[in-house]
Amino acid sequence: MISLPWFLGLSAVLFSIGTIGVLVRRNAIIMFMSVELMLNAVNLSLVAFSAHLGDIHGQMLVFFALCVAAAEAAVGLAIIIAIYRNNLTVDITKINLLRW
Amino acid sequence: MLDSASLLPLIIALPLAGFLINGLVGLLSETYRSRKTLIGTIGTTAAFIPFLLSVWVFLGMTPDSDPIRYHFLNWISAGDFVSDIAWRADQISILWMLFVTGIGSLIHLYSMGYMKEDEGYWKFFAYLNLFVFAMLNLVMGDNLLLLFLGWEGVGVCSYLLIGFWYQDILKAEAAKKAFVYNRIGDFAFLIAMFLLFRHVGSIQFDAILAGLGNIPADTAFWIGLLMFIGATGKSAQIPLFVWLPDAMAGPTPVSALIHAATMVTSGIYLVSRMSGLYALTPDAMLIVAVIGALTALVAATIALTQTDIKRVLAYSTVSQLGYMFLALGSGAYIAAIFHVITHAFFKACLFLGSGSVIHAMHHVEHELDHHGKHVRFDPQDMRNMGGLKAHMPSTYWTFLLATVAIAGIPPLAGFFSKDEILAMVFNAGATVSAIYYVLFAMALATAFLTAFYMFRLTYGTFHGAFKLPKRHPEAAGSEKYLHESPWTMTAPLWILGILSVIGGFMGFPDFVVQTFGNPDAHANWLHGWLIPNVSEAELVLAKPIKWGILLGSVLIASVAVWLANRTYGQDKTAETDATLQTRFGGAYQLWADKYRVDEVYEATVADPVLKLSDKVLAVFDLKVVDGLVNAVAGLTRFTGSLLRYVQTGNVSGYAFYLVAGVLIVVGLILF
Amino acid sequence: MDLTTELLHFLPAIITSLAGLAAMMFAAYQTDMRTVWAVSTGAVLLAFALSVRDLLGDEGVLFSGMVAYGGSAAFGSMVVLLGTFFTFLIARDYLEKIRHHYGEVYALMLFATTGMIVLASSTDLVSTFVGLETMSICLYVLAGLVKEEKRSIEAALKYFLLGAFSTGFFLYGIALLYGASGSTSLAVIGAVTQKGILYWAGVALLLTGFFFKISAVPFHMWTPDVYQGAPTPVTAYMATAAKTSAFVALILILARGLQGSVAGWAPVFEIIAMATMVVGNLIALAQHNIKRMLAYSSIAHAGYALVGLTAGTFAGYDGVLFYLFAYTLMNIGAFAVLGYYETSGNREIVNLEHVAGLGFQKPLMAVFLSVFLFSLAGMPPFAGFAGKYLVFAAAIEQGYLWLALIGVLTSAAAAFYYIRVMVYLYFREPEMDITLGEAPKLAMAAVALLAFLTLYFGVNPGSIVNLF
Amino acid sequence: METLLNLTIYLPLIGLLGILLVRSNETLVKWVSLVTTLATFALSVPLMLNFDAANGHQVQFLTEGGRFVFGLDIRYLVGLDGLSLLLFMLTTFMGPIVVLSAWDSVHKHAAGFFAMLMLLQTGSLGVFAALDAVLFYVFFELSLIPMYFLIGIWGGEGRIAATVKFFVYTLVGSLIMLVALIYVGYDAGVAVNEGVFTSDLRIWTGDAYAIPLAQQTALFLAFALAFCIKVPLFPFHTWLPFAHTEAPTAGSVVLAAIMLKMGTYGLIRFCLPMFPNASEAFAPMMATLAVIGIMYGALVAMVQKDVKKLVAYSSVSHLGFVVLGIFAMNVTAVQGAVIQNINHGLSTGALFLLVGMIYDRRHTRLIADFGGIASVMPKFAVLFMIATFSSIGLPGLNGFVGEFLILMGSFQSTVLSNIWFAVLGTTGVILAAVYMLWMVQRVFFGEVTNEENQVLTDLDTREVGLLLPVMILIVWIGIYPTLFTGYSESHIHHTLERSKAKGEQVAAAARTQTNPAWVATLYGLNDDLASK
Repeated sequence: MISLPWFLGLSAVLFSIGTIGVLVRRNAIIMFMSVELMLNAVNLSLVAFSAHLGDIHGQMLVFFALCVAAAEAAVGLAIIIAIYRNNLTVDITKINLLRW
Repeated sequence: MLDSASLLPLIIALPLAGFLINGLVGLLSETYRSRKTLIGTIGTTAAFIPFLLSVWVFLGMTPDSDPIRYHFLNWISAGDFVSDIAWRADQISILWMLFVTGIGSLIHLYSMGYMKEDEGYWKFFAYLNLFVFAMLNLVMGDNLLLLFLGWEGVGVCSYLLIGFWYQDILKAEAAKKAFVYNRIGDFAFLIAMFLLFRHVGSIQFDAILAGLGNIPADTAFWIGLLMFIGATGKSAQIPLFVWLPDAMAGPTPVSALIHAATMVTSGIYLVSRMSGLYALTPDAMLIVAVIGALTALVAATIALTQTDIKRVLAYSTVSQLGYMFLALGSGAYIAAIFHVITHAFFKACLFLGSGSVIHAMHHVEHELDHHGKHVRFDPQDMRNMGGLKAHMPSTYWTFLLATVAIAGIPPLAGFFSKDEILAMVFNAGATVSAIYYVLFAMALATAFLTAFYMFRLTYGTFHGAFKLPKRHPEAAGSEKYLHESPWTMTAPLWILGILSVIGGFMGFPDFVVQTFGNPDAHANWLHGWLIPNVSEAELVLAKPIKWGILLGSVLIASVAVWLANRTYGQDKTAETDATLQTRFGGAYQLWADKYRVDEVYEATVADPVLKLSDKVLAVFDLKVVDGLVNAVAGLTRFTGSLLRYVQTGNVSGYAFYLVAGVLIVVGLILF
Repeated sequence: MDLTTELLHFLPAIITSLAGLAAMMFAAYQTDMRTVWAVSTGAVLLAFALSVRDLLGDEGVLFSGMVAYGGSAAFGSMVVLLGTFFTFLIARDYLEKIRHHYGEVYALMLFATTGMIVLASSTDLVSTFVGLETMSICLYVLAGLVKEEKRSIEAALKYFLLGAFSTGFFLYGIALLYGASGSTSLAVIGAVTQKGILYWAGVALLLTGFFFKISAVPFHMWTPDVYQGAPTPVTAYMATAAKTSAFVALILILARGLQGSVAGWAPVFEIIAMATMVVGNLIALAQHNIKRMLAYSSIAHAGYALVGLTAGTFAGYDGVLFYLFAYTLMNIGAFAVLGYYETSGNREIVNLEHVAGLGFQKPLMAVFLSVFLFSLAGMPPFAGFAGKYLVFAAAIEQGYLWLALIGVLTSAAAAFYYIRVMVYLYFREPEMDITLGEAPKLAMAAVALLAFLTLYFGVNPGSIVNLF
Repeated sequence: METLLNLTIYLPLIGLLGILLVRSNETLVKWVSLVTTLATFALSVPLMLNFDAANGHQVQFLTEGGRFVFGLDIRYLVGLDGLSLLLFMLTTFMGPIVVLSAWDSVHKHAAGFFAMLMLLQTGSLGVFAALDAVLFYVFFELSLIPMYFLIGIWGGEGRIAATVKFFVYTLVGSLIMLVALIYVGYDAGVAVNEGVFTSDLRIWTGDAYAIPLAQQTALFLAFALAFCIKVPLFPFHTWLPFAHTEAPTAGSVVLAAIMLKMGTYGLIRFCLPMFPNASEAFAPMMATLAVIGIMYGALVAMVQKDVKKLVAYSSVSHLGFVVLGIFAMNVTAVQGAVIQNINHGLSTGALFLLVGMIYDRRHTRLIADFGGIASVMPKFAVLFMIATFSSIGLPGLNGFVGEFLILMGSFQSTVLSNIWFAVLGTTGVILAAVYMLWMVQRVFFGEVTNEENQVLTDLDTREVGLLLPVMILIVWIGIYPTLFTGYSESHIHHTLERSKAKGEQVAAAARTQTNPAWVATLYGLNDDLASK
């Protein structure tokens, strides 16, 4: 039986990886993937908590989170495609008409 | 029997009415302005009726009758400060009322002739009435504040009248100068008033006299000094005397009325009003006396060198006023007031005479123009004159009488007043402090100079030959254009001339009578009239000394006249001036340059202040005070324009800040 | 409480969502978008009326404590719906002008509105999360509405990436709180007694999620770009309705879930509020693009609202609620006039220089704009002043004098850039010959109404404040 | 009467609506605004006549509205007392004059111009009538908006910088005051209003409520700052010359005659009764600034080349007198300050009107461009001279009464306890004569050098007509000020007495507990103890 801290630790690590991914990568799609990773990391800890507490709400929230992630994926990819159509690149450092 | 009290408002109101009628109607209606006789008549009556009323009031008074009071309205009252508009006629003020209105109306009459040709005629009479109104408030005011109202009022009138021909910027300049110098005096006057109120709790004259006890000695000194400084402004004493000679820019009747007879004596009025206060502080009195004596001497020396006929008279006025202050400083209030009156007579006469001369010279100028000879000369410069006595006898004789009077030749008016002053100064030397002996000497010197330069003036103007043709060849034969002035001008001359002959007898020295007749007779009417109302110094001199002083002053005057006759008679004015110049050299130059006082003030006060304001303060205001404000605003905007560049437009940058924010928040909450 | 009454209480959200579906259907089959517009607007109006009724009624919770009704929740929904309504009024003509008048726009806005209502009335972190995301996802799309326009789509991308990113933290916060309290219900969370590291970390992350949505410094970076890039009506919508709902949700969470630990979070709010007011206003000073300037100003306004929250008292919350209400009125108004200028000029009008001298060309619009700007600057007698007054008062009552002082000083600086717009409108001579077309009746009416309300609630704020 | 008062305040707004209705027709616009302002004045006269001067310290014609916001005691409270009545009347009195002054000179967007004047009128009237601090603040700020546009749209060359500076500068001050105001509101609420925030001035200045020393200091400074910027007191005056110079005539007149008075009014209304100890402790500082202002303003005025700027700086000097009077804190001086408020409004207002008239003719205000005007425009010259003499404080005209009372009072003041304030202040009397008469001399006297001035036409009936009432008042107040001071006398008396009592009570309370060192030194608690 693996105790709660291990799950939390893992999810924290995954979350951090996701965060760093967002910070260091320049490709919009990769950044988005990292965000997904963060969300799933959170899901992990949610499930862990839920199991630990023997309470169903956590897992319920996970399902919502998954749906939201899916929806975001749909919208996000669409936006990224539109960006590519306009700029022929998805490198976000090149996309800075709006600034200052 | 008319109740005198109810006359006071009338005396005040009439000149004001005259001012309003002539001023407003004249301002609004062209046609009215051309009705000069009407305007003149209104103006003159507005001054003359008050004179009659004053006489009436005067007749109703006795030396120890209570002041007649009329309370018009409660003027200012705030907290514990209260001041009414209320007029009083007492033994002191009635004298001023009489000669202000009397001489005033004479000069109004004179002006009807003198200003005939001027298009500002209506304005002139309006101003004159306004002046009479203000002057009456000055002398009739029942409290210091109303006195101050008149005080400033006459200042404004003098401003308006000096600058009467304002198209000439120099005249306007002179007007401003007069006002500003007066304001400097008023500054001191105000402070004195504040101090007085602080200790007495009122500015009503009787209350002040009653409360004099509460004033500590040193404060009394300061009040006395400050009031005197105020007086030096109005009465053109050192150090504020420089405005009066320039004030001659005004029309001559103005010089006669305001700058010789009445306004300039208000300083003496103020001090004698406050005689009770000055009695508390001998130091202040000494200062008054010293300043007076100095002014008298200094002005006399300057007068000696002037060639402008009116300037000579102006400096002589300053010098005579100095005499009066010397008297005040010696506790001789009565003598001072006596001299004020006699001086009003003969100096007014002299000024009007000079006006008549200038009038004639102007006429010559016009006639020459008329005959196609355009000669430009200064009609006031006595070097262009001479020999006028033949052409304008009335002017000459009256002028001569006044000159003799001012020279102090018995039995004319000037002699008595001057002699009384000398006696009192000597008396002060004996009783108060030896310094007064020095002042006495200065006074004698002044007496000598006065007689001397006055006869210089008379000779230069009326005797010898008409010098204009000599100086301007194309003006040859112009003397035929000289003529006597109209009766409106000569009549006042004669009246004043006669007054300067007989005026002295109102103060005929007691001791003279006592020597020859009844040993305790009282011939000095004025003395009897005023003695209950001023804190006059005791005259302790022995009869012989009095006689000595009397004869001495007569001697000095006669010597001066004889000397003047020898040097200036027979047309030797220019030569004598030249010889004097060589004789006294630097000193003479200094006199001619009026001791360069104006220049000194210019350099030490006016210029520095202007420079300070212009180069320092005005810049400081824009650069520093406002600069700071702008700096704050600028800094804010600058910070903003820097901060905006944090917004690079790069998403990962944003994400970075976001994470940083998260860490900060978490950190703040956890630790 | 039986289901039907619960549903009745929840009617505003239901109506908007159904209307959203309907709009989508119409958009698919209908060619005339104006009918779509009419239907959606009608629906919003109806929902608005219901939320007002709800506001006047009693308070309570629905669906076993998932969402609240009445009170501040109802007020939140009311303001949101008001914002949506006015957005619709100005959107139609704007979108027609730029030829992007799709029915989907209304559908998306209605869905977003639904999300906002849920968010603004949620008393359970689950519903908070769902509402927030429903709102956000729709807004991502709306921001990129004009997909040919580089700026618009760039705005969408930035908004999306950062939004999703912050969602991660937000969700993590929820998870930790859940772990710490054993429940997602605010009631339970509020009752937590032993507050360990999990709890506080959860609170912190949860707040960051909100700070992002209300664009508080330093989570504000997306705001200027997105506001500038998005089509003006959408910007207005985001700046008002979205922000309001987020604030109301935050208030619900603070009041119901975290009131016990004020001492813990108040300092954070204090600092964030300070930073937000200063940064927002200072950068706005340096802007020449009016829309971007308003974006920064909206950041600053979030700062002022945060001052009210910092107080951590109900007076403060009420103050914030009124502030949001006032802010919605004047900000939509300002954006509406801006949108009119953008679309009706014979050449593009985006910078201050462009509006030079326009004040006298279309006087009425300019006057209204001035009203909104003065109100934004917090000048009496407009609603903006009353709002500022209430939040500052709450802060001062709690002794946050320095915060209030910085608040007023920054708003003095703010006054500078607001009145600068009027300097150009009225005081400068026109630099380039710009002629404005007639104002669309509808937008005109909307603006006039907004101006009136701005004035009315400035003179008589009590009429609304006394409701909650 | 209450209704009449409210009507007076809001009538201009009705007029504003009227103007908007007829905005296309300029003449109609003018007439509407003229009628409105005249009616406003007419309505206000009965107020003055029915005002019970003997009880001037009590609020009269009081309207007491309900709370604006639930839970905060902010009410609609308007009424008049001895202090506000005079300024209220001055405002209504200047209304028609201002409108007439713009009759022929404003054609660009006339409707807007007069609408702004109307708004300004209501704002100013509200400021003086408000008896609730928040309400006061609202009107205080409201009056900024129209002035901002008046200067900005109808002003001169540098109008934009001038108006922005005016707006932001005064706003900074009043916003800081707002914080202090809210603080006092809660403090008073806790102290005397069952913990409910209150901004009722009667409570604030009442005997029941007193502010401890430490708070008084900060609050006094906050309030004083706002008002000193408005007055403006040196060194916060720099916005004034620009605003005055750039503003259109009507603007400068209202600015000088009414808006600046809001500052001095506020000082008397708030600072003296609410912060007695602080006012007393800071009186020397304020008086110093005031005296600096008097001399500094005069000296800078002396070297101005623009007539309007000169008059503007003279305002700095004159208002220095007012502030000096206020902080002398005795009846004489404060009465002087009150009446000087009116006087400055009249004389400086008149001067700005006159400058405006010559500007309309010559389109320049530079002294150098004139000279010898007196011979071309006699009526103009006469009126200008009267205004000048009034402004340099000639006895018999209004200016003297105020200045004299202020100086006399501050000389006797126990609070300032140093005659030098008054003495130095009195130098202003000299300087005023110098700069005004020098300007007059250069503008009016001498030959007409510039032939452009030869053709100037003298004032027409309208111009003389609008100046005449001012001139009449100038003389009237000069000769019979008692009529006017009578209204404020009892109010000033009570204010000073009560604040003195309150101050002693606060100080006594402070002595019983330990205070921070700076408080003890600032309010001289220790030396008092030593003397006891």
